[in-house]
Amino acid sequence: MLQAPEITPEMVEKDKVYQEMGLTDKEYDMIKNIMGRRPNFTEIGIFSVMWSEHCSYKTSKPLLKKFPTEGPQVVQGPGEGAGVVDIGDGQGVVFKVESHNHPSAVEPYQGAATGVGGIIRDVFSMGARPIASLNSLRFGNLNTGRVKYLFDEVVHGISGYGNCVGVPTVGGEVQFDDSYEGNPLVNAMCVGLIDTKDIQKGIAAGEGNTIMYVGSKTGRDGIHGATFASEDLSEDSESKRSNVQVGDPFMEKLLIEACLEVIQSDALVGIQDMGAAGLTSSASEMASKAGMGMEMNLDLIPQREQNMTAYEMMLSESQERMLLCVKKGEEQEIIDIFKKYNLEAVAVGQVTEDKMFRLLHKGEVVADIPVDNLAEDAPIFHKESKVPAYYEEYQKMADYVPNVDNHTETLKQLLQQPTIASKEYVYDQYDSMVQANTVFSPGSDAAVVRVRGYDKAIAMTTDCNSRYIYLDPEVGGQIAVAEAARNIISSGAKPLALTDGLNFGNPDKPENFWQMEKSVEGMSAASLKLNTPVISGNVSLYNESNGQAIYPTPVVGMVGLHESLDHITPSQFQQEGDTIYVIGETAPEFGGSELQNVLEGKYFGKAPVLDLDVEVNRQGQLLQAIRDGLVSSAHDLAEGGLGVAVAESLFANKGLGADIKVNGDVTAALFSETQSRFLVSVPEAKREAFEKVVEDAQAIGIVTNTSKLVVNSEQEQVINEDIESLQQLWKGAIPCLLKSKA
Amino acid sequence: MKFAVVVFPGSNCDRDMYYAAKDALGEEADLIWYKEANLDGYDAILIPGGFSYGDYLRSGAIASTSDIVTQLKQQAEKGVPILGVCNGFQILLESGLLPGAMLRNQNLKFMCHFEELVVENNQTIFTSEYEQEEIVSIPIAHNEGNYYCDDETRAKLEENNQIVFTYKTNPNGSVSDIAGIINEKGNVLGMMPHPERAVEALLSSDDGLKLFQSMLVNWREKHVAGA
Amino acid sequence: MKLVKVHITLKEGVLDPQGKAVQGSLNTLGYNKVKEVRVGKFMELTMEDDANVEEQIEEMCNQLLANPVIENYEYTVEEGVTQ
Amino acid sequence: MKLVKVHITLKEGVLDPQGKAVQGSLNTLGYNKVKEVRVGKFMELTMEDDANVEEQIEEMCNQLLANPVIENYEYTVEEGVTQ
Ligand SMILES: Nc1ncnc2c1ncn2[C@@H]1O[C@H](COP(=O)(O)OP(=O)(O)O)[C@@H](O)[C@H]1O
Ligand SMILES: [Mg+2]
Repeated sequence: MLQAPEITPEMVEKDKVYQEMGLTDKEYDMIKNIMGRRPNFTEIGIFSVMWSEHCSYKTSKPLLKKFPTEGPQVVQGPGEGAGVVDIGDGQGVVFKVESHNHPSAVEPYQGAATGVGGIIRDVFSMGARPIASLNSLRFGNLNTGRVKYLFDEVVHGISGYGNCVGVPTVGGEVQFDDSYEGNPLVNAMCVGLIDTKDIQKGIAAGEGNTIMYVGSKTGRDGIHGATFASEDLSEDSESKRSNVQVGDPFMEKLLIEACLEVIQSDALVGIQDMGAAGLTSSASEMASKAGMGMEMNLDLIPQREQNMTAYEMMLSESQERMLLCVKKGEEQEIIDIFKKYNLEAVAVGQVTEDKMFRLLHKGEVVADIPVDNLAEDAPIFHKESKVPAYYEEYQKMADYVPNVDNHTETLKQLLQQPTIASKEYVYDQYDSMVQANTVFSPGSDAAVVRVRGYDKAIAMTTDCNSRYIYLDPEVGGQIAVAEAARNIISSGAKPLALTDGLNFGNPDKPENFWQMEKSVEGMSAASLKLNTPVISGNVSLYNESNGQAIYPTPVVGMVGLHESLDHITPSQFQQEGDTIYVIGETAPEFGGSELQNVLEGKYFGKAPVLDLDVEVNRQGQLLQAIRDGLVSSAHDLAEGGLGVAVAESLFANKGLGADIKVNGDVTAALFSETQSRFLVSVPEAKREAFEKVVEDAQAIGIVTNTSKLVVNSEQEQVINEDIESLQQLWKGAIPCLLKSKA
Repeated sequence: MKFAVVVFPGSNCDRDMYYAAKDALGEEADLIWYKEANLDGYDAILIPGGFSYGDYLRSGAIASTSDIVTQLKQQAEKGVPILGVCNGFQILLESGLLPGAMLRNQNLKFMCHFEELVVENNQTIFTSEYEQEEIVSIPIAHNEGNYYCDDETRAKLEENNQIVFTYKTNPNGSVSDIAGIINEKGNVLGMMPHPERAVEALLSSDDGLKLFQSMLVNWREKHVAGA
Repeated sequence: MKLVKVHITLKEGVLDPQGKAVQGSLNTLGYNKVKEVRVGKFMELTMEDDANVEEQIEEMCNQLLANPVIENYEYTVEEGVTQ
Repeated sequence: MKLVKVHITLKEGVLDPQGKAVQGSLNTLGYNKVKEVRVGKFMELTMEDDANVEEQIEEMCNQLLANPVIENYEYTVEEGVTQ
């Protein structure tokens, strides 16, 4: 029989076993102090995961405090499984984003799949029915076999899991840059709908109440790799080594239905999913949040493998597991509900009053830790921050002036940039329509899902232009939030709140920490101005390969509300004869633009300027015009500028064309990435009213029925191209890259 | 008219089907958990899409061994209309209520988008409200929708007019572009595309509604005096 | 304990999209000697000893493990390790 | 011609949701002697004769046929029928 690891508390200290688990000497001393003795192997393992960045946010907490988190619409801010905003009629929308970057780099299919599964559990553990998923993906450029493999398998994993659980994947974004080559990003977002009276908390309250475990059995999946680093590699250790987490979407689907039934039971006190750090984090957080303690008997934990140690069970990240706190004596009610779904709910412990986290295994106490020190009172560290040299250099550079002589060719090149090209290859693999509420599936600015039975709908989007953030984290952070809001507004909804996925490099490098700090400041300023508080989020640090950090990538997931179904507005032109407007002036701004990348093969210089007051004003006016019924279509101007936006607006409805006239510098007019601009089409009869509501709108042309995009400058015709051929280039770009030999 | 929507573990279009019958069509419908099922007394049975038992082993295979399939067979025998969509179709194939089998899509990828279908037979209780050869826009969402049968079976399907829907442009490699087939008796229809997702213009198409209306019209003709 | 190994293969004549794709990829990777690939399933069942194991396996294959419309099955029974 | 038979199985300890579902279903059907099911893949490759067939197969398994992070592979080479 295998005993608990034969590593004594003395060895933990002397051999610094804790270091291999990611704890520093200083942290070890703090732990020893808290315990009043040397922690044993299991205990130190528990501390190591709870004090990891992922669970404790020890380096990011000081930054996260800067986010505005309040507003009349906020029902639940950061702190629970997911945030909640009010959408009227006693209903709330629950949402959060989560990263699964490192698991996806190792095993892309399962890494992405379990990422989707994890965030869905966060949402239904709040008591909400998951109604939509989105994702935000970053890969290296599609020119090596490995990157193509990662890309294909990540998409496949999202599709395999998301489709099976029956939550439509309605939107997202994919971008490609060399900085992500060894460290792809997989951020998944889930949105749920709830009657606010049903909101659940992850608490273990009430002395003597029962802790129940339900879902998949616990195996040696995803255990901290440190365990066996202290052993010689032998045949034996090879077979014991922790395994890649494998997702079981079928189990998840059963859990969703069962848990949504269970939350209606009065027997339930609290419920939480087992996410990162599995049993350890869910159990200790539930107790700590309730101001209680907890005792669990690990012999009772359903186990998939033989001879599991306490350490292994506590650190396992096996998927599809939930922890419940149930009123003492009412366990049977819960057991019966799960049984209907062929699931077994097992009592594994109880709530105690002593605020200790106590674990029993084979008749012995294997851990006994003051629970608050694991969760609520985990330490915080302030990191050093330093302005990177590259930034100062970029700020001093003269404005980049691109040289374009053939605008048609340039437009074609832009449409084939993987970042701009159609992502149909990706989203065709997602079931975007299950639940039969999807009004706009992927392919529009924001996805739109109606709320069945009400005259309202939810808009959602994920956005983050990490080039701008790399060039200027503060402005770039503002732009990320503003762009997300623009996407929501274009669809006709009012932005409500956002969730963030902060993906950065190693925070111990002061330059990286500076990027974090500045982007968070930028995002905070924009959220405050746009009245979209941050209600949930996720932090993923140490995204580096070969010492090279990724571009700073704080993904913004935003949700908005259509107060009437009549407000839902498509992003593509709808009918011949409509007038095409651009809202907002255009300046020659090419730092970090797609055009710069096409011409120079890299991004440098200053990010585009953003004036938040202008942004707020324009967004408000456009939303007003939409609500007044004056607008046929609205699209934000983003990567590739006006040229790309007009082309994209013509790809949905066959036969339409556009005839536009640009003034001044043609290259700037067509391809500059000046912020706070929209492309709008307005019926002839509504022009006057529209111009009254929207101040900065300039008519630039008309929607035609010629299937051609025609652009004239003050001097000459600069583009006259069949939509069909542009569309083929745009659609074919990604499949074509994937097929080409690496 | 009263519909039963059979829910298996892992079904995920059950509510969609329920709302199509209840809200879009305006008739009665019950969601029925496979274990508790008693299918007596229903005027039609709907088997929804999804991933019963995770689609593990083969889509629909494990569900087809459950007890409720015995009841389904009895109801089919009695002439009760049965519609299986997507995973529902796969279950009907696996349980032998319809001939053939499903293979993985030719490109090995899940695909989800609207497809144009051709109504090949409007003389069924499921399609009488469509025109013959009518082109309808209905979404697909599947990974294993590549319908296969041997030549003999195919000849029989053609001879008996059992091919009800075909794809205008074959997306998945199905034999003879088959999107939906009916049994010889004419009361069991299986199709990969999702008519229940196309019952409202708000969601891009209501071309699927006529399928449910056809069922209603035919039921009324049979059961409602004076209809 | 018995260890039952079941091989499930697509019937001859049934198109195998997965096999075709694997062959295509292998050829693209430069493995030109590969002329055909067929992909099937391989299952290992651990069963308690029983007089009529073989009979049960036949039944299980027919009832669930294989689909006779498109698949063939074969199996072997070995002595397994008793835990 | 050579007929190469490749067995791909999940590594020990890796969760096999498919196997679990199949086992559950077999048990429900009354096959209570079935204690565990693991589902893997079985591939048959027809290859032209070549001096270094084995080497190529190893490579193909590592590169494409198996996912070394979670799967093991085994193979046999037989004389195949020349068509
Ligand atoms: N990973 C993805 N998953 C789902 N949909 C995606 C994904 N990537 C892109 N899309 C969809 O493709 C469309 C275009 O994406 P993108 O170019 O990022 O749009 P925008 O610039 O308007 O934010 C959007 O509708 C988006 O939802
Ligand atoms: Mg956009």
